[in-house]
Amino acid sequence: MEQAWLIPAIPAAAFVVLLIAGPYLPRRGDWLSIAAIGASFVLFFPVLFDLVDAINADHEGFVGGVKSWEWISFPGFEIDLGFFVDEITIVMLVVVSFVALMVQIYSVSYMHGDPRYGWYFAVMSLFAASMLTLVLADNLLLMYAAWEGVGFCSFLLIGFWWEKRSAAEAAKKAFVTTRIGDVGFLIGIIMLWREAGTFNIQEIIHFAENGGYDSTYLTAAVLFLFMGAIGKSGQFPLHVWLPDAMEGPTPVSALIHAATMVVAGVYMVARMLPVFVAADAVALDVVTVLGLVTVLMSATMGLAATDIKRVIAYSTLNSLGFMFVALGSQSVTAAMLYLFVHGFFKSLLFLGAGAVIHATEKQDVNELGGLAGKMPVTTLTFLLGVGAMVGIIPLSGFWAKDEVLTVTDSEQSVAIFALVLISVFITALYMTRLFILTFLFEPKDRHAADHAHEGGPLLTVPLILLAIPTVIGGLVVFDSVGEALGFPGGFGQFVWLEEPEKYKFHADIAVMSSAVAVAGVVTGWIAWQGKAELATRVRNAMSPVATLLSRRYYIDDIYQWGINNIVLGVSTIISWFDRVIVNDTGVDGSAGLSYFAGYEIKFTETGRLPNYALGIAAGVVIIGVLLLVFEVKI
Amino acid sequence: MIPINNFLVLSSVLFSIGMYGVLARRNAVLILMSVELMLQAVSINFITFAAYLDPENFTGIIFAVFVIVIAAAEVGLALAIVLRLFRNRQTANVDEADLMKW
Amino acid sequence: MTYEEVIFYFVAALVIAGALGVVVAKNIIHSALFLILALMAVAALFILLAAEFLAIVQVMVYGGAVTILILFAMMLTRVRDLPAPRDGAQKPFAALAAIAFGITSTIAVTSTQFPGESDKINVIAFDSVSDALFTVWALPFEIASLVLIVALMGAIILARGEEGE
Amino acid sequence: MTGTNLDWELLAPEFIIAGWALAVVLLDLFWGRLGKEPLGYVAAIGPLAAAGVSLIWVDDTRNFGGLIDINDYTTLFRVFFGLIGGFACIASARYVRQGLLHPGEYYALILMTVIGATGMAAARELLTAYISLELLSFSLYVLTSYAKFDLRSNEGGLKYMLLGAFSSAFLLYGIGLMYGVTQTTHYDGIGEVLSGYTEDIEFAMYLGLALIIGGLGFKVAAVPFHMYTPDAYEGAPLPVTALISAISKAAAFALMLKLFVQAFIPLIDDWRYFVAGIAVATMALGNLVAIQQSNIKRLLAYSSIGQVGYLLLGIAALSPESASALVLHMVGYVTTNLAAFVAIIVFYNWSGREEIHEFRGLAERAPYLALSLTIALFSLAGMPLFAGFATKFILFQAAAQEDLLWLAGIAAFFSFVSLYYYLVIIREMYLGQPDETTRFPTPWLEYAALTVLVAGVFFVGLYPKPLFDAVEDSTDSIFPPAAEAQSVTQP
Amino acid sequence: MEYVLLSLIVIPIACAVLFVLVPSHYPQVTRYIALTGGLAMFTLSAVVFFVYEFNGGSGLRYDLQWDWLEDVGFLGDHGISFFLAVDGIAAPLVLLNGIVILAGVFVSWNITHRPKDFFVLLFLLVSGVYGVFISQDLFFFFFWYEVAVLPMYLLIAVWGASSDFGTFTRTKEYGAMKLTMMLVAGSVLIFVGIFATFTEAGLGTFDMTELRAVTYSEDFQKWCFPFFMVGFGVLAGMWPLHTWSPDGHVAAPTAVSMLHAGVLMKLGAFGILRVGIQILPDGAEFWSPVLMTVGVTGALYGATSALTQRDLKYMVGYSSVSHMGFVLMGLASMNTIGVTGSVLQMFAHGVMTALMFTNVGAVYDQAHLRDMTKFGGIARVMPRHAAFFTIAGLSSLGLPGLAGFVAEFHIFVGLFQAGYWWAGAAGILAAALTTTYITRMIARAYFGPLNERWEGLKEMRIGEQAAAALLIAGILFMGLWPAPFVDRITDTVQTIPGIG
Repeated sequence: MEQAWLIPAIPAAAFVVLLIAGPYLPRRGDWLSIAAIGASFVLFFPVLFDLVDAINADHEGFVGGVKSWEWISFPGFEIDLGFFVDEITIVMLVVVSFVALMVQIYSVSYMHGDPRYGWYFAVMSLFAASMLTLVLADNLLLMYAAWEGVGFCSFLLIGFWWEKRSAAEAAKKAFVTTRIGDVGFLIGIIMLWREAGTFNIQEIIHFAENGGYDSTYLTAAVLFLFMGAIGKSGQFPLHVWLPDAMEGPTPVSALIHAATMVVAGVYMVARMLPVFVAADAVALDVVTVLGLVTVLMSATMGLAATDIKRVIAYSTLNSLGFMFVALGSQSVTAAMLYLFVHGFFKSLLFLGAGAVIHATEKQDVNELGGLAGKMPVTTLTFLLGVGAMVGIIPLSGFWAKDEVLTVTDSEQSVAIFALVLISVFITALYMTRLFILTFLFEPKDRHAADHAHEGGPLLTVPLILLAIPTVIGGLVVFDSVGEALGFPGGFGQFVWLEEPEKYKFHADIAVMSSAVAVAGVVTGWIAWQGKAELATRVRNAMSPVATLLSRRYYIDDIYQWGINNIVLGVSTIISWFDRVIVNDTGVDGSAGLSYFAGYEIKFTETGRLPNYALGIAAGVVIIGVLLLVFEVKI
Repeated sequence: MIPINNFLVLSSVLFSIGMYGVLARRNAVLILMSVELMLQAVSINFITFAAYLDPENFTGIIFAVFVIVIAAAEVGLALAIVLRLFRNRQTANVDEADLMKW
Repeated sequence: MTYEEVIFYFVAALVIAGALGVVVAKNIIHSALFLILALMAVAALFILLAAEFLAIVQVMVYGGAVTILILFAMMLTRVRDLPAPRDGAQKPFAALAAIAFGITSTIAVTSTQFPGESDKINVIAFDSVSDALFTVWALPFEIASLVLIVALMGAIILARGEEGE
Repeated sequence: MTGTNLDWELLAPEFIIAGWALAVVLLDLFWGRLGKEPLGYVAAIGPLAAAGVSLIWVDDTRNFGGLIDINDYTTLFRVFFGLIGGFACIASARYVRQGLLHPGEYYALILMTVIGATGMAAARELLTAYISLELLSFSLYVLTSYAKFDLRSNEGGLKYMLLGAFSSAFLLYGIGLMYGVTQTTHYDGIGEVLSGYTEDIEFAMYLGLALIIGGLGFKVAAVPFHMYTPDAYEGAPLPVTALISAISKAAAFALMLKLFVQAFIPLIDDWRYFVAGIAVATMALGNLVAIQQSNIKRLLAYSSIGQVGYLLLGIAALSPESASALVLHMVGYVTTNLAAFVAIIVFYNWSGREEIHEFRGLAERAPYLALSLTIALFSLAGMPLFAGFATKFILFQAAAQEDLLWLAGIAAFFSFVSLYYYLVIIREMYLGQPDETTRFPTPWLEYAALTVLVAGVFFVGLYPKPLFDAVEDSTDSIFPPAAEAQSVTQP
Repeated sequence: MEYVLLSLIVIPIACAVLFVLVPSHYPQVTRYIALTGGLAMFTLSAVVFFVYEFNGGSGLRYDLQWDWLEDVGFLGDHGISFFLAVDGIAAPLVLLNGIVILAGVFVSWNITHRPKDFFVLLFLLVSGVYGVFISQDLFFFFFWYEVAVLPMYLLIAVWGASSDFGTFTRTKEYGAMKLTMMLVAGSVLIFVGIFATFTEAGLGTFDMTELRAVTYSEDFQKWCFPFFMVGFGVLAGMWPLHTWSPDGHVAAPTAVSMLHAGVLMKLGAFGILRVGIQILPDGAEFWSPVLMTVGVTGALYGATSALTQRDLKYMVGYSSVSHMGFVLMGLASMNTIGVTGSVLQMFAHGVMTALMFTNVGAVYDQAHLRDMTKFGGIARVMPRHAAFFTIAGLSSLGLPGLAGFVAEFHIFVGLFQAGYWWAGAAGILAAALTTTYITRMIARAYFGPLNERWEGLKEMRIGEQAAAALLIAGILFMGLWPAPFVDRITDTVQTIPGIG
């Protein structure tokens, strides 16, 4: 258990080896990267068992440091690098290590033949190391460090094919946008530190729960903290980078932009939720509202998107919003449950999409279709993923969505609940659309469809392995399942905020949501079946709305306009100011003034002797007169 | 008895006249003559002070001797330079010697 | 007013007249002649001050050497052939400076009570002057001789015509 | 003045120089075969020997006839002026061969300036000081106009001479008034009277003071008495320009310092701010106008005016500390300036050019020359490693000690301004493309002199302790014992 | 051990003398001397840094004091002494200088235009920098300070490059002249401050340890501190006196830019700390809001300006202004964490900006162009170069694990602790702006399709790679294991009165 630090350390070591020796290793070292993440995944189990043992031994809950090193220390300031494992960590840990393993295995085939194949695995290792550090960090600073680390890996991987201009731009956009959120995150961290005197998460929580912070101050601090989550987890208004991030290789999208990195924000808020609770209510309201806005916005945008990966990206945003709504409702259980299952089914969807792209080299749904027959495994697993996303019982997504709806119903107003329900409908609608357009009916591009075929086992096995938790993952809500696995109970018994949440099946909500979801699926089927005549008609009838959606509510355009005209405008003005006013006027001007003064004064030197003599005489007379006037004491 | 101030005032007037001459005239020789007037004023001053106030050491007298000597030498040397100027540019007018300025 | 004073004012008038003549005369030869007048008058003043030795020096050095030198120089520079040099625009400033200095210095000397001031002009013996000059002041005397040598050397070098002139 | 000691042997160095001057003239006259150039090197022996001989009186305190002090102050300046004279002769040699007539007299006049300058520094009495000053000035008038057929030399000499006479008249009038109120021309006598002055003598005293400041201001080239300087510098033959900038300025300051310390220090509160004002005007004008110059001699003339402003700082802040700082800076400055001039002379001898833009590419044609000149210019600008930094720092600090921090600040500012025009020259040398690429020949003797001077610049800049000790001994010797005792108690 | 410090100053000067003596037709000999000297300095710097002993107390180690001028003029015992010592603040900066000069020698390997003169001036500059860091005497502090500034003019004007930006031009002469003049103008103020301090203390000594022990009147501190603040601030690139810096960098040759931005600008901030804050703590306290304001302004202003710069050197130059703004902010926080961060930032910025200039120089040497919009995709032909530049950029934008983060984080924490909320927030925002221009530069110049024009570009020379590797080692060292730095710095900072 104390060796939990090995979990991130192994991939980190792999990264260093790959970076230095990668080009000289057989197969450019992909096996090393996979072996490293595999080792991490394996190491997850002893950690889990230790934790479970600890919980079983003491039902008061488990709180404990695993290992920590002093990094910086002087009186008044200490930073330790420490690792910490609790139930929330475990949930995240399993998602990260498992999905990472799957994705890396998948990548061996997917990335085969890429000129930067070795580099890809090196960065993947670095990402794994950073992400695992983020998960295990016992203090906010280390978390922040890892947070930036994953952001940087994301930058590198989005821009993996940097020869494409769009990839380069997307990488930049992603990095910069998340950094904006990180501004707030860092401010929040320092604000929390300032009063508590520590970066340790548990100590801060303890401090906050004991009322150590002034509540307004704390509210401000947690809202800043939340900014980090907004950036990282793509919440409105910083969601713009995630769809563009699909420029990266698809396995990357699956790992980073679906299962792991983007949920870091959720994870962080979940970790810090006691602090959020201790702050004014407005803090959690902000979380809820922004989550909800994101949910609705992304769901509607998903309706209009045509790129297969972008649609899934919108669905990711959608899911993330869902998690924040759960967190806003003070339910760690619901949020983490959703996070848990989402990691599996979303990466499944991405990998499925990747398989499609791999097979057809197309990713616009308008050019796909009719692949069901050619790629049965992909189609089937993809369908499972879609089902989970839509929330079809008994797939994992259903249970998680049900938890979220339940807490929303109990904690939030009816309006919010209704809006969430509407989003469920829209989700069902566009997921159905996606599936239909991609796999069913006539291929739009026959040539591509003809050449499509199922990938090798390295592609399909991960799909299948991911499909398993997608199907059954949700069952962890049941106490009996949990107990069977050796846990004290179901998910709610395992991960909770104030007291264990025993899973109760709310039939009314389940029925309601299932009905809405099915309605969505059916509507979608009707609209997009065959030649999608209904959908086309609706689109034509509501073309302004369609345009609005396909232009992503113009938010990107507004930002772009703002950057071009305001930020760069200010920058241009300042550069101009710097050169013309500060430098040419202020600096050169004062130099010029001296120069000019010298130029004027030099004409006193007329070259004529009598003038010189006059100078001497005047000087003497003036000194004499002044001396007499000032010094003679009469 | 002549009050000491008579001599001193005369000297200062003479000095001022000489000064005017230096400042107002353009001919090098005239300027030189004006300087001589100033030096005469200086001599008067020295001798006056020596005669009225310092009969034991009479430094002023000695000083006046040297002033006269130096003044004479000055005239000689300055005229040589003026002559040189005239040879080189056919003028003794100091205004026109403004090759170097600024 | 004692007779000495009368003589003083007379001589002083000559000095001033001569000096003014030097600085205002249009013709440079006239200026030179006025200079002689002024110098001789000053020599007379020296006699009034009981400094006969200096009066003699004055007459010999100035009346003899200096004025002759000046006249020679004027002839050599053929001042007659040249247009009369105009007095430039600086004249008012020159007058201003001179008057300012005159007033200042006059006020200064008249407002001053020189220590040990007496109306008596002390006669300083010829021989004591020469004694002092060759004993106490021997060093300045030596240096003055160097000054004269330098002036002489300089005058010769600068004034003498060179080959090709 | 009974019992006056006239120990003529005390004046041995001056006799040596005077005799040597005569010998040089005669040598030139009777042994023309020696040639113009070697004559310069021969002439240099005189002042150098005199400098050596004067070391006999180190730590001695005697005087000659009450007129001349033979103490450390005198010894310092004897050595200093002797060295300047020697270097001037060496630096002149080639130049004289190329462009001047009458070499014997030329060197004799240089030697005369050394005597005059020494007299100014050594005098403890105004008459001697005045006569020495005239000896120096007369020699320089002649030397300035020495290039007989050069209109500029002629013009410079004329201006220098006539204005010099004019300002001498002011100086003399001032001395006369001072004599009137004190009945003595001895510095210490004047100081004694002034320290207990009454209202009776105030008017004449202050007017005399103003006139003396004016007269000496001309000799040191302080604004507004400076105007002849650029013309005289530009007109004079190059080695003479070097000599004027070095010896005339140093001697005038030596005189001024001693006079002010011994005679006028009781009135320090009265004249301090006038001198400070003149100092400000001087450094402002000198440095600002120097930026505008295109002729290197004229530029150095203005830069030397600027330097005078700094030196006046030491007078304005008169105290035992600032006096030694003043002399230290003066020595450093003169050494540096001589180095700069020697470099320029070498350049001129070879190329016959003296415009700044004509220094283009010197670094490629004569690297050592360019390097030396660069070092000298940086030192003039007050950059470290070189003399200028250390001595300026000490001088300005000395002024700041006397509540003249603002003045020190202004001085530092203008010293910064001066960097600009020095850099302009350096830029020409290192950045410009030379018109021709031929290398300069190496004039060994001049380079040796230059090396000695540059070494001096480094020495003063890096280890000023010996020099500063010597300077302090010398300035201590001019301060009245009371002031000296006071200075000991001060930290 | 004290002779190590002495040799830090002596070695570069000795090398400079050797360069002068080597005939100019043996450039290779010159280079190897430079390399030997660089290695020696690097080694000794590392020794100084690592063998630093902790003892709190006076904060000085390895002191060596030789009287230079004493008991003359206004000077008393130890009036001016050649007093060398390191303390915790100086130790990292000495290391920095060692790293940068060695890297500078590597980078300058291929200088063909008068290499001898170049190395003479470069080493002279280095000796000045060392002198400033280890002098404990105010006179020599200032002495070496000026020595460090002095060679800049020629280094830039002779070996630099003029640029035409279409709407305006910046010649190397202009850049060099402006740089020199502005820096010397700053030293005028320092000059005045030193005079005033010395006079006020009335001890007759320039020994800073003694000057620090004096309690100066509050009024004096208040009027005197700005002289040091602004005077040193010029060299620290303090807004609005920073314009010499970008223009100077644009004109300067690579190694000079490296030393200049990497080390020389630190002298300014170091001076504010060493002279300003340590001697006049009350004055610093009084003026800290002003210092804070200009620091924040500089940080934001520099970052914003860098956003639209197309010239790589301008971008790096403005980023230096921005980062030096952080340094000033840290100093102005007047608490241990902030000041520690400030010193850390000096080191971090030093290695990072030197690395950036190494890279810019490498590409400029081949392409003779620095306009990033004209490049594109050159990561393909110069992958290592791209990687190095990216690392520098990441450090600059404060990516954890690299030096920049450690430093900036300390500064921000210090600011928040001191109650400068707005400044802390603005600083973090400036770091975000840094991200923007760094990624923009990377996306523009290195990513995207390869412009055919640049297909002929080759990877950086081996010397440049060595330099980059060395600098990256510095970045990683501090980024991953900052404790040695922090321990040394706080060892001294905590003893400074007035710093809470």
